[in-house]
Amino acid sequence: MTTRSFGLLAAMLALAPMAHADTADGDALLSMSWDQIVAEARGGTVNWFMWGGADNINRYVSEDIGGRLRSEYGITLNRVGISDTVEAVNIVLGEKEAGVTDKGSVDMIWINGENFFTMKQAGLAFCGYTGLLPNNALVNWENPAIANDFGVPVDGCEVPWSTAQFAFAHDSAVMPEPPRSIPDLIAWVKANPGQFTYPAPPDFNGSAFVRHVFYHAAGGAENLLGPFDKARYDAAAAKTWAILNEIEPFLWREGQTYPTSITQLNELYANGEVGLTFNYGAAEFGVAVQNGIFPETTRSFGLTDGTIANTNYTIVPFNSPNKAAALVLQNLLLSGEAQYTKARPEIWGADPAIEIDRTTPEIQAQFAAIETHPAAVPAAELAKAALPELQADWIAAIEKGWIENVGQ
Amino acid sequence: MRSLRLLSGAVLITWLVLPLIPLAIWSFARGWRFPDLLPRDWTLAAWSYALSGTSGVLASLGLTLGIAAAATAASIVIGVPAGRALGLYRFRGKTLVQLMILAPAIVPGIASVLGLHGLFLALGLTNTVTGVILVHLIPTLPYMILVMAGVFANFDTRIEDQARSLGASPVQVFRYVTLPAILPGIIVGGLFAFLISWSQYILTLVIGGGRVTTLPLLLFTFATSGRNDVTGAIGMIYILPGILILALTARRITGRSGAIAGVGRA
Amino acid sequence: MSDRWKILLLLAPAMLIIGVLFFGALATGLVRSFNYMPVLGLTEPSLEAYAAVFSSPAFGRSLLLSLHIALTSTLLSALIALWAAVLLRQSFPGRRIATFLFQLNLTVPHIVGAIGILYLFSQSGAFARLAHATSLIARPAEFPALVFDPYAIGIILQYVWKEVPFIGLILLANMQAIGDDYESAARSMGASRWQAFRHVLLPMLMPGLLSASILVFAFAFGAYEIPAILGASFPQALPVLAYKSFTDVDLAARPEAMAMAMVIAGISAVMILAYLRLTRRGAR
Amino acid sequence: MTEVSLTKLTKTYPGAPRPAVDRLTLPLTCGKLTALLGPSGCGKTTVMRMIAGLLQPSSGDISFDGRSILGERPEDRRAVMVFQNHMLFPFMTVAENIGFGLKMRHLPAAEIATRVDEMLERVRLPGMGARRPAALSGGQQQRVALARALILQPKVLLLDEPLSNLDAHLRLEMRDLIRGLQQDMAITTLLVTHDQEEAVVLADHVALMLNGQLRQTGAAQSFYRRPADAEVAHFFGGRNFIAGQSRGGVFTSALGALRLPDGAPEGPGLLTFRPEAVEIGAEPENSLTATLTDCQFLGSEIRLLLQSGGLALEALTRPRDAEGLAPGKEIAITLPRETLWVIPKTPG
Repeated sequence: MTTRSFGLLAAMLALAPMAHADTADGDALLSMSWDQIVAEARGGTVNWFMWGGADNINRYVSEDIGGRLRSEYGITLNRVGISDTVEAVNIVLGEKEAGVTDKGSVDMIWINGENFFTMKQAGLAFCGYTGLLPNNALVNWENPAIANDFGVPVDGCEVPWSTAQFAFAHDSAVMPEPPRSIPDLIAWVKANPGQFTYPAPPDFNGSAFVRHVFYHAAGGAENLLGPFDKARYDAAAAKTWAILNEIEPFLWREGQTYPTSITQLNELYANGEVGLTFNYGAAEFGVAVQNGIFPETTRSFGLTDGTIANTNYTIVPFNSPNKAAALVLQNLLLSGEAQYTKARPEIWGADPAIEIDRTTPEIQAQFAAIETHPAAVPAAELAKAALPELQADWIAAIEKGWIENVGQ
Repeated sequence: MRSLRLLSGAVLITWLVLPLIPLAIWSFARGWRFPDLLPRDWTLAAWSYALSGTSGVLASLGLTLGIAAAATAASIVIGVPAGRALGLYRFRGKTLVQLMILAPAIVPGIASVLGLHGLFLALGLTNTVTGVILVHLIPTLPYMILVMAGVFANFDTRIEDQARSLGASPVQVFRYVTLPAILPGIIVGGLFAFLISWSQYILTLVIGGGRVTTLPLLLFTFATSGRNDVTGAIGMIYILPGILILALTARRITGRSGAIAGVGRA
Repeated sequence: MSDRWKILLLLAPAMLIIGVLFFGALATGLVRSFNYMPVLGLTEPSLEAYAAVFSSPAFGRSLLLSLHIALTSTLLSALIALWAAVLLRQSFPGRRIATFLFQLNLTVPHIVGAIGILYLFSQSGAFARLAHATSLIARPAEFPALVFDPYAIGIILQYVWKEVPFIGLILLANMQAIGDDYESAARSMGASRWQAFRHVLLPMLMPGLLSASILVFAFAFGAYEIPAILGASFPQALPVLAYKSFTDVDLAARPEAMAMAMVIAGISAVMILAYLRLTRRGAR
Repeated sequence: MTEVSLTKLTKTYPGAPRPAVDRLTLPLTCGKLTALLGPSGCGKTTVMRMIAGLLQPSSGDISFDGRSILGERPEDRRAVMVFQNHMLFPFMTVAENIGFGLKMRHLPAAEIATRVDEMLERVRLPGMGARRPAALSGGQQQRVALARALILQPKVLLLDEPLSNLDAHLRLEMRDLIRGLQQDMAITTLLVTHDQEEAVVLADHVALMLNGQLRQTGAAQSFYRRPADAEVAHFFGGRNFIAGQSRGGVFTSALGALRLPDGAPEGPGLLTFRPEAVEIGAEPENSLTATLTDCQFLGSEIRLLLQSGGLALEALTRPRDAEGLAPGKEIAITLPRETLWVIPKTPG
């Protein structure tokens, strides 16, 4: 028995991935043509770290994208499912700290916001290559919502993948007329004790909800754009905490505890414990109805005073040993076909990050034919009132402030 | 008196299986909302996803089994000699050695793994299967050594001398005399080591860095993303090997060897 | 080969793994908890991280919560395990099933148990649905908050579920080793069934029970994934707080994470000493 | 003092083909020591456990002074058992062990202490109260176990092989101690043993049990002189069994006609006599010739294997009487009339 297990041990040790620093040299890549890059990438592997909790997204990435990557470029896609993007950022950070500059274990991360800010600040991203991707032409870098990730200039350090806008959902059979603005929502919460709650920041969606209240307290997002400003923050924050503490007794479980994740909030909504849920991206509601998780009568909406929109991206760490393959993957993700497939509600329902009118007529026709799920408010509808994201240091301050003033 | 015992037994049995029932039901449910006692729609979708290549569950099952088997094998190879030293000999500093060996069994993973991350990073062992196997040895070794020390404390070395005097080589002595005598202990200690590695979460998460996706990591991802159906299916797949191994070794655990009592006594 | 060399050789591999990996890790953590991380430009050792940790109210609450979780789970598990072991020693229909389930439970990973407890006890879980079906409640909110609750009831339920069989099996094995003659002797000398248990069997089981309890306490005190799944948003169990600080994108939080890890290690060290004391006394 | 009687006591363990104790009827006389003798596995300990209340009989009755005690719990019976491996509680001191039963009865601590000291004197362990059992020798441990039982002034004392774990010299000492204490305190006692010598020396009455059944009771000597059957005779060291016919005080067999003592059973049966009863040399009555086939020196005795009338016989004799004997020699032997007994052939 021992000898056999020993053999197994040896086999396991042999299985340990050996990193090849073949295309780790980013500067070398920058001087190559696209064809050369594709040739370099052939036969490689991309370790793509991304949140792995949605089977439809996993399926799209592994089967659809992974399949095309293999058949068209001979590249193996290794989707690494994680429960929080920060885990991937931390790996890169730890590697930099330990001096691992060309044998990194992360080749690509699905990212935005604070995590992008961290990577850019700490010099963890491979930058300046986006112009090399042929499909970069489909991206409208003139659009500030694309060129800035949560207010932080992208500067060629990441490639847009999808756009998303915050939306609320309600069960039309239970509540035909939901509150459609922050003041209405506050009044509704007070009139309906126990029917509302939001995930405790730093949960991504919970934090976004708090920002909507923050915008409202500040009298509009216009006052908050640009770099962090202590005075403006303090003024808006004081009002925000007052509002949130005022509604706290009327929240689910009287505000003594908050859901720790959007998942918990969704669960509460699904079981009728609360009347509203929300999400970055209305498509999720359609998927939840399809999976039987949400009631069929679920409908979604934006706020009249606007909801926050953002773009999410893919980023290549500075120490990725498979940069060429990662670039090929990014280019593939940007293609009209991939963006269309991703936008189909039965696949994922994620809104494209490219300009549809720059794609081929066939793709344009396909996009035009997409019918959104009845539970998901159409992106165009939401886009009528879109709010910008704040810069990362604002968000960090708001999250910290919430924990200190509301959460504890 | 007897009916009370019967009732207590029934309560105990129910309580022991109870948490696994909703997990099993969820794996066949398509949506299952309050206040339905049972799902309205039954489906195999979660299972077909869990068993598909995309989900990576089967690959992860293989990986988790491999890591647990390797950590168990290494624990045996390293733990048996150490158990022999502790069980058979008295020596200076023995108490200190025992203390050092006991420590990783009691100090939680979270306390050591954060420091370990820096260490493994420097050694290039983070995000590798090798690193994960190595880090699993920290909690598995103490159990293996404690069980083996107990076994060797009751082992009469004269039986080895007898075998040598009958013409057996040291290797033969080990193979034909020592090993059969200590095998029950190895099985119990190995079972402990396997189960500890098998259910390890935080050590794998930090050292594996998400790249070494064992079943508990996969399960955690789905459990925290609200896919109760997929979670249920993965959960069921996750507990199967343990049950199989138990079926093979159950008698050893509570049988006469009483090695499990050694964990309590150590 | 002299015995000294033999002992050294036998122990070397294990001591190498435990010494280098485990104690090396603790030492690394300790150094970093003193804000000494040259890569990040931190070259002046200081107690800042500890000061920050101990002055933070969140840490205090987390420490108390984790101690509460560990202590309550251990006490309940030990008591129920004792009851269950005594029950399983007697014969009744279903005893074999119960014993099998006891062992089966040992193989179920904690994380699976945590999810099971979540599906059972959440306000829209199986019990809440039963309560609804029997008209005890009309809405999930009327069901008592047993998971994600500030008292960590769900977490404790999970530990009790998992640790009762663990302690119970150790007790059963100990009982088998002790046999029934001591109790018989006590009974024949006029001790009632309860007295024989209380004055004879229990003292003999005590060393095993206590050392098993310490293992349980240490685990419940330091586990991450169970409070991560079943815990409330505030306060968080100490390991969750430590891991959150460790993965905070703000690298300055890392020394604090290390300091919390050291606090956990320190409390565990006390546990180890207690364990040794108890097992020593038992051996005599 | 309590008169204990066992009536048709039967115990069948679940799944066992036959009862471990089969319809045992036995009185234990007031204040006397009765030995229940038998090989290991014959059911003796089961009997003891049933009296102590640690086992429920399948049928039959146990009564103390004429009153059935089957409904009583073990702790109320005051039938105290001293276990073979003494079962001292290892985590208690000697004094705590001895005082255990009194503590269970909630006696005041001071009174317990006095009585424990007194008991320690009686078992000749004065001043040892503070020690742990593990610090005592085997004989001392056994005495503590005895003291632990006697302090309760039991209605019946149950001794389970009390001497079996002791060295030969300790055995004699303990035997005297037990006998002395038992007679002193006049406690009705049941001693279970497989050692016939122990039973014979200690007991007022001996009851022999084989395969769960009571075979013979009475004074110790009767087992040697008048065994009830061949198994009993064999258990007590009988080696010579000769088939034949008893009629009118004469036993006719291959050995010829031998005169029997008065009262010997009539009819077909087995003639039995103990090896040490055989005398070397001719006498007027019951003499015959035999060929010596082997001669074994056993120290204080000589074992002679003989052949007579085609039958193998065994004799034990003092070395002095065996002088000049050598294998192959033909000698005269005598089987004294009083040493012979006939075991009637049981029908079927």
